[in-house]
Amino acid sequence: MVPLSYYLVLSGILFVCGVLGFLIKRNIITIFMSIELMLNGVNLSFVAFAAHWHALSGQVFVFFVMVVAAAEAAVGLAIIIAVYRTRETLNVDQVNLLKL
Amino acid sequence: MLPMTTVTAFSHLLPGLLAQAQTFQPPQLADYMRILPELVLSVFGMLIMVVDPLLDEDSSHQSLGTIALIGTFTALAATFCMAHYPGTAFYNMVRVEGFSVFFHFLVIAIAAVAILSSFEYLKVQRIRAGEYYALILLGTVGMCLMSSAIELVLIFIALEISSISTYVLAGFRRRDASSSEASLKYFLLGSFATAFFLYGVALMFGATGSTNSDAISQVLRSGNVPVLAYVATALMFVGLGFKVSSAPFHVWAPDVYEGAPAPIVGLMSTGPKAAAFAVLLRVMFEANAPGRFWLIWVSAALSMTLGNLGALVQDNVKRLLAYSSIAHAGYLLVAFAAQPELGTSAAMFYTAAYAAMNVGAFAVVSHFANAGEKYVTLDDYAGLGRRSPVLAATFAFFLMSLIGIPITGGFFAKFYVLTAALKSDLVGLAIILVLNSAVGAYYYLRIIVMMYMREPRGEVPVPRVPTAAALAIAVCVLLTFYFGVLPGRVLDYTGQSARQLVTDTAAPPASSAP
Amino acid sequence: MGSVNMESLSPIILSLVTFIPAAGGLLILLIPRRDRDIKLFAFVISILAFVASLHLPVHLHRELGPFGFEIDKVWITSPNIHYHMGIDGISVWLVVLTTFLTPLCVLISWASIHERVKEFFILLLILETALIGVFTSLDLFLFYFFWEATLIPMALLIGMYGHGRRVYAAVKYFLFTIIGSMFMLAAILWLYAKTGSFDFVVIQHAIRSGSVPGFENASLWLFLGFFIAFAVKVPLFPLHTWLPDAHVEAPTAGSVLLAGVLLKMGTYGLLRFDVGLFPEQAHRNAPWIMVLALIGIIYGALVSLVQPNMKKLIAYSSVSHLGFVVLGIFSFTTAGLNGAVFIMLAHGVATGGLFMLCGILYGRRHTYEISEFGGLATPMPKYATFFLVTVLASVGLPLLNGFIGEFLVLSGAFQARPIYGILAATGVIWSAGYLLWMYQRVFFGKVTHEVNNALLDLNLLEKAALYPIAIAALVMGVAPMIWLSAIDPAVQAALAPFTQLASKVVGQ
Amino acid sequence: MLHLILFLFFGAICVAGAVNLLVQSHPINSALSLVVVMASLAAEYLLLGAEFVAAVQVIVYAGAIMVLFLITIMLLNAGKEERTKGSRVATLLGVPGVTIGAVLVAWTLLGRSSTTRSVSIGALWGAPKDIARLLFHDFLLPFEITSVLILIAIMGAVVLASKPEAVARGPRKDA
Amino acid sequence: MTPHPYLWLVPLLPLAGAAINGCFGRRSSKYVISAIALVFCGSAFAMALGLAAGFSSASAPYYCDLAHWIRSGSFQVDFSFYLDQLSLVMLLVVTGVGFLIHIYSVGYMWNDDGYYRFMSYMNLFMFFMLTLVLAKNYLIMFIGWEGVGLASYLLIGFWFTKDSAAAAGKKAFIVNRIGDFGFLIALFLLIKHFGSLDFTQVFAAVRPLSPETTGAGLLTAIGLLLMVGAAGKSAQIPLYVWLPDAMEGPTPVSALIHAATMVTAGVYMVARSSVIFERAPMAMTAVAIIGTLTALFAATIGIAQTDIKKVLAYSTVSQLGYMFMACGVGAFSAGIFHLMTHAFFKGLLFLAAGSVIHGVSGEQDMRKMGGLRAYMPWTFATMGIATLAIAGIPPFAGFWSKDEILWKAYGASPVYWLIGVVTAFITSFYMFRLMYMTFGGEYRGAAAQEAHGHDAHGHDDHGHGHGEPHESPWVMLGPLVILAVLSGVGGFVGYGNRFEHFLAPVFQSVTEVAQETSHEAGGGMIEYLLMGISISVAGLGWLLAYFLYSRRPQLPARIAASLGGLYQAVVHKYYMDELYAVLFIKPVIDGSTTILWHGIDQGVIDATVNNSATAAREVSDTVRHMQSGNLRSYAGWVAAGGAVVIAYMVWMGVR
Repeated sequence: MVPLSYYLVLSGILFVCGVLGFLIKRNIITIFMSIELMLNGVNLSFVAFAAHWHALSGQVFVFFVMVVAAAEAAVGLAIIIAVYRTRETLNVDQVNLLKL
Repeated sequence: MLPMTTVTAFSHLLPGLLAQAQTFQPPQLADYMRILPELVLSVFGMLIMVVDPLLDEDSSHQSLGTIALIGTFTALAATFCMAHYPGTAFYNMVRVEGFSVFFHFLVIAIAAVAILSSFEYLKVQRIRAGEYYALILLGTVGMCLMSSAIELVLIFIALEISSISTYVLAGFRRRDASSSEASLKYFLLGSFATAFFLYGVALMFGATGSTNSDAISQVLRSGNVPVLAYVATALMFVGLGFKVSSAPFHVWAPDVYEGAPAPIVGLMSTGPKAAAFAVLLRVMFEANAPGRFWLIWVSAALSMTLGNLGALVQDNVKRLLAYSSIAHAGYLLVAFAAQPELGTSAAMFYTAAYAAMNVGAFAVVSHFANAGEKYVTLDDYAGLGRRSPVLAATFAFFLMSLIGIPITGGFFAKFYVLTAALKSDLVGLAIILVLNSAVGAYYYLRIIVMMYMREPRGEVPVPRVPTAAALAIAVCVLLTFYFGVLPGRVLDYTGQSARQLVTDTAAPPASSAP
Repeated sequence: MGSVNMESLSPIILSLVTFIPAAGGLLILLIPRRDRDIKLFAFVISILAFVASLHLPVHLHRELGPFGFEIDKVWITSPNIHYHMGIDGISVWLVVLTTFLTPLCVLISWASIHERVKEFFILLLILETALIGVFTSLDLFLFYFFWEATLIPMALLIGMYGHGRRVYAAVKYFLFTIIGSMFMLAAILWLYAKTGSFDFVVIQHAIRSGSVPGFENASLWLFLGFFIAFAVKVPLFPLHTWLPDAHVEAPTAGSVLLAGVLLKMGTYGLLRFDVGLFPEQAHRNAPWIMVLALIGIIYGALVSLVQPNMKKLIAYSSVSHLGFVVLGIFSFTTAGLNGAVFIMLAHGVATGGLFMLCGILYGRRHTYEISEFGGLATPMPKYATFFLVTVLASVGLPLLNGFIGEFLVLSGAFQARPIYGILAATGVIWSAGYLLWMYQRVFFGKVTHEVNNALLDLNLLEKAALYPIAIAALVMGVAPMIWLSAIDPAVQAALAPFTQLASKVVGQ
Repeated sequence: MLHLILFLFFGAICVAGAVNLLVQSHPINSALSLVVVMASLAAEYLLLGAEFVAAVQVIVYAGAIMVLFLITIMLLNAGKEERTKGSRVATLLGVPGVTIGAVLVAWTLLGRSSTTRSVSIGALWGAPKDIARLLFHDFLLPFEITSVLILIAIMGAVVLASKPEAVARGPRKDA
Repeated sequence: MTPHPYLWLVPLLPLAGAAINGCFGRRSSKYVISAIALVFCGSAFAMALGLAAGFSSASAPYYCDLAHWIRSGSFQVDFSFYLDQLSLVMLLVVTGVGFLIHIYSVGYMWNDDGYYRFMSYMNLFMFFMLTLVLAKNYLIMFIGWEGVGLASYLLIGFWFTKDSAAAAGKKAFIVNRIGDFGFLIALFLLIKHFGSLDFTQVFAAVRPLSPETTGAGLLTAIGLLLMVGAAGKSAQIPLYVWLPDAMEGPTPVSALIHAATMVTAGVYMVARSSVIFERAPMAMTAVAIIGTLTALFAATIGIAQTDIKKVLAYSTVSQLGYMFMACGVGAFSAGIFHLMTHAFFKGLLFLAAGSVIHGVSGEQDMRKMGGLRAYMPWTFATMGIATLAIAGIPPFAGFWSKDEILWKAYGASPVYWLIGVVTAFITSFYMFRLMYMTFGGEYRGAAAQEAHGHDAHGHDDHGHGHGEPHESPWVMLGPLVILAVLSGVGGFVGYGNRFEHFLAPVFQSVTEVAQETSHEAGGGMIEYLLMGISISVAGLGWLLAYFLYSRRPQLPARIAASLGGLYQAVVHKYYMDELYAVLFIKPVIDGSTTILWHGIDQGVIDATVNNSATAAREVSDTVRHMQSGNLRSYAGWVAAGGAVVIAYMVWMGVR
């Protein structure tokens, strides 16, 4: 028997890893992956809470999150391509035309 | 694309599924009436995409824009229809009430004006019109849903719809590196924030076992609020705070506003923001989120201060207005710290007034920006009062409204917020607001000073104002003026809906579809 | 027949007077850009407003009720905002002063405004409406509305038609005032939040009957909130530094209205709202406010003494003069208040006149530096005469308008606090010093700069603008009863709470 | 016990994958680590009894989305990450902030919440049928609205990824 | 109290003249201008004579209420006029002497470009002076008070292209204002304590009060303050400095305003307020001391002056000191008596001096005159009479009044008398010095004339030729003669205390006091002894002057050289102007510039404003740098903000 909170902590760890990835990674694609990681962490929470409340809606949410993630991925990667076209770099530290 | 969407949209009519779902009551006409504006907008959005390939590049701007405009007007009409069907729909997913009708109306009107002000802009900037208008319309669907959704998941999806469409729209000036950079920043940070929001939703679900705002509010009102709910509120606040660009989650706004196409900035600084505020109102007031007071207090104070201070030294008008919008988000948040009923009413009015003046201001900016948005610095506005008196006068009018000078909507907006704050004994916040508006006056004044008190620079062209843009600006002027002189009716309406919103949730949740 | 017409006019006359100029301003929008037509039209409109405004003092019932010509209509329901206007013996003259000065401003701007003429006169007329509105509003919200509405046209007049550092001056003016008025707004809103009304009379009654919750604790802050807004406008030391800059840079008409009327908004506000709503706080805070006023009187005079720039000199003299007004108001004596109101009017006429005269000179030489002139009485004797009359009025020579107010204020202040009265009375010496010295340097002696020999004396238009000033200065000095008979009852009414206050103190 | 071991096993893989994502400097490696995370998460879902979710996780996430990522990486020919020092805020403010936040949340989740309930292995209850019932009835509207979302995403991707006629190159900060 | 319906006409007639000439004079002929000025001024004089003829002490005082002027609450001031014995005397003096000087001016100013202006100003002055004299309350008096100041300002600065004239006008106005300041405060005290400024009401309220013999009370304060006002107008220490400078104005102005009428207003005011002063012994003493000192002080300066008008100016100051002394010792009627005679002889002196100046083409320096007796005998004769009068040689007018004062002063304190006598000696000396330097010896001006040129004295030579000195026209000599007659016989008015008795109703109780003191002093014997002494000192002064300036004209220079610094000090008027400049004017100007304007206004207030603006911009710049443009930084902000929010919320939840 595993306490539900373990799952939650795991999801939290994933989420935090995602956040950290966003903060420390320089490659835009990797950063984007970090976001996916965060979403995955959230998904785990949903599923765990679904189990906790025994409410299936929690699982349904996960599908929606996946759809959103997919949509985001499509748009996001397109944006990354667009940026790469204009800037020819994937290093986020060099994408700083707009500032101050 | 069209067939697929149609299939999904009407999937419940498929016989196989019907057989399985026969124990369930299918959605009825009233349910559809309650999402009529969304339906209309989606249909017109798809219509544009269908028509787009049939038209050649040159003539498409005008006709597609007209279709989009008709779409928004139809949606406005639909909103009127919708208003006659108060209540929840689709199994407690959305609720039509004064509050949501108000925001529907507002968001659609914003979209309409944004479309109007885009007519010429698209041509000048050589932007493809089909996707542009379609994205605006479909994005509006998301914004509309945000205001009426009472289910966190639906809110999340609606939020994503509006966000993704604006991410894309922000990058539409594709010849310009700054535009795609804006798009990227907006997208990455937006997704980042969305993840926070989503995590908050998950925790709220965990804390209350439901994602319906009514249900949540009931649980939270029953006392003994779990700590998890607090954390959930915090996370949701981070996500929503990002969307409304309140400090310290405002960092994206200046960059994105600077890079994005001007009409889109007008749209996204008001439309999604208004919708996000609607969500925030729902989450904070209707769902009765715990421990929100100081959170909002500090965030409001920070937003006002950082926004105004940041704007002081800006030389790019778009960027300046971006900072200003941060500050205005702060003013708006002051209302959130007030008593629910007063605060909601004041916040609703504020969003409307702010939308009118800010969209108008950006309409002027986008008209004046010229190809490649070359002329957006303060110096380019020198002597505008002499070269283009009418345009300058309207811009000055919007700026005065943003300052909060009487007879403009901005004044009453600020005024109601202050009243609400003072009635709730938020003297400290009121004073911060007052001081900030004084500081804020300075940088708006800089633009006015530039326009009227400096000699014009020769090389900056002043294009003739096309009809569509003129119309857009005129509408904004009239509305700003209307809000500034006769705010009574609007305010009655917002007051009523606010009361409804607050008392409704205090009572047991309304029963689902009639 | 005529009287019947007059009676039927009474309910709308205030709105009429207030909005004639603005309506005229909007009509100017429609006039094609022919400068002469625009100027003529603006002049006709402003004269019309003046004539209409004369109805007010003539028909004001001096005994009946606190306010005359009241009009009270609901404007916005849900914050309870009324279109509530009315005047008493104090405000009626300020309205007339405004309408009196505006046509003169039009005349004086006739020759000096060449560019953006249309905008200029539109702004001027809108400014007039806003100014009148300030004095006629009885709804705090309406008052605030007009108060703020004066801000923009004035700032634009300075910024668009001013001289060298006009932008700095306009921005400084704008920021000083708006920062001040924000505090007032907060105070107004607090009152609204607690009483549910913006109506001056209602709030005043609520406060006096003690039915405002939390008023005891808040009254000081409310008083200060109003006070800051008004003190900036007056301007009271040390918030006065916007004034010299604004004046020096402003176009003549702007200066005239700025000194003539805009500053009075501050003192009027102090009298009507700060003192009217918070008599107890006013009484409690009077000592330091009077000290500030005193500093203003002496300080303004001393700084004025050493100004090398005519307009700046007059601007600082305004600081000094307005100090008298504040001193009079916070003396809470009949004489003090009467005098304060009278100085407001007299200063409007005299200083307005001085600014017009400066503007005329500027139009010929494009400088205000005193050292650029000298011996002007030789080439322009008429001009010198008008200048002298105005200077003497400003100095406070008996039988000219400056004296009456100064005398009353000083005697009032002396009755209240002798030492203040004595110190303030030194202002009498200083004002003679700086103005006469300036007059000597500008007009007397031999012509020191060759160009000045060729200066033209006054033309017909300028004389038309200056005669009313001179005549008004004389009439006000000789027959102040015309004004005082209306002011006095209003002042007595305003002082009523203070006599109660005094008796309460004695009772304790 | 088995449950715990399995949980810990997959959890460890999951965390290891996440950490590896952070550590790896080549995006391909990161992407592959993400696949590992997702796959192990699918296993965790199964442990929680959500069979359909687990399946979809593998198909959609690990299958579809990650492929998209990989394609992009290939397309753009992304190289190794340069360790540029563009932001002090992120490291000095962000990382400690996140750490504190994480600790607080974890502490809340572990200690204070009412989520002490546990799940048992093998109790699969998220059957496709039940989920479908929910999805096409209670969540009908979100489901339908998702189509709009997808439409937007498709459109956006098409617009943004298509090649504009002329691209104005922004100045590059450094090579 | 008898109402008199036409009293107001007296002051208003000259005002009408002033207005007519002021408005239309520019385009009128000089004859019309003269006619208007003289008719309106003369009719005022005629009315005054009529009033005097109809005056009966029984029905006096007369009054005339014209209109309300100011009303504020219960406090009220009306335009109302008042005629009693005192004002009748003043009225006659002012209109009479004024009218004569008007006539004289016609001749003197005829060739000036601003003739109409001059006549208008003169009429204006008459209006204000008559208002001052006929006022029924202090505030109307104050109108006249300030008004004569204005007229004086305008007339001193009449030749405004001359910088010194313009400066002198301003100086006169401002110094007078300092005095007015005291006057005003006195009025405020009156208002505060008596609620009125009306003479009758105030005096009625004051009369029952007992004299404040111990310490300073209300009446003392009022008295002292009134004295400050009077000192300003009547050029007493320390406010006398403006009067000598005022000689920059045309000579008729000096005669009318700065000798005969305006400067005596202070004395009139003190006399008018006798009811108050009488109950404020300390104030009386102060008046006496100031008057005595001024008399002596100014006289000593007069010794060394070489400008003919300056000598007369200091002499005026000195004589005013006498009048003050008289008032100070309670001899108000003596003061008024001297005021009257002084108006005659000092007016005459100035007019004669004007005639001299006129005759020698604008020269005012006595060292360049001499021997004029031959050229202008009428002038010499009349001026001689005036000199005898001022020196106190019997039976000329000055003797009577001066002797009266000295006698009364002796009654109060022998010290006053002693100083008075010394002053009389000095007066006699410098006046005869003036006579000898001007009319005696040889004409010294011819040589200087060529070198000196035309323009040094601007307008004052009004276009006459450069030739020999010559006698003035009859339009100027006429007034001289009339005044000479008055100076000769005017003193007999006071013979046998008739003058005193006439004024007695005004100074009722005071005369009693005075009589008491005269009894204490010991009666007739001493009176004649004192009279003898004063006559003899006057004679001594004459002799000394004769010796020094007629017999041994080289001697004064040697004496002056031997006195060295002292002489220089006297020549430079004891450096009083310089002292005032260093003590007051410079500190005020410099202080205002450096401390107030540059220091506080720009250095503190504006700097605070500007600095806070700069500071705001700097803060703004800092805030701007939050916006580094780096995505990861932004995420850092969001994450950190999020962490804070979470931390707070957890704390809220746990709490």
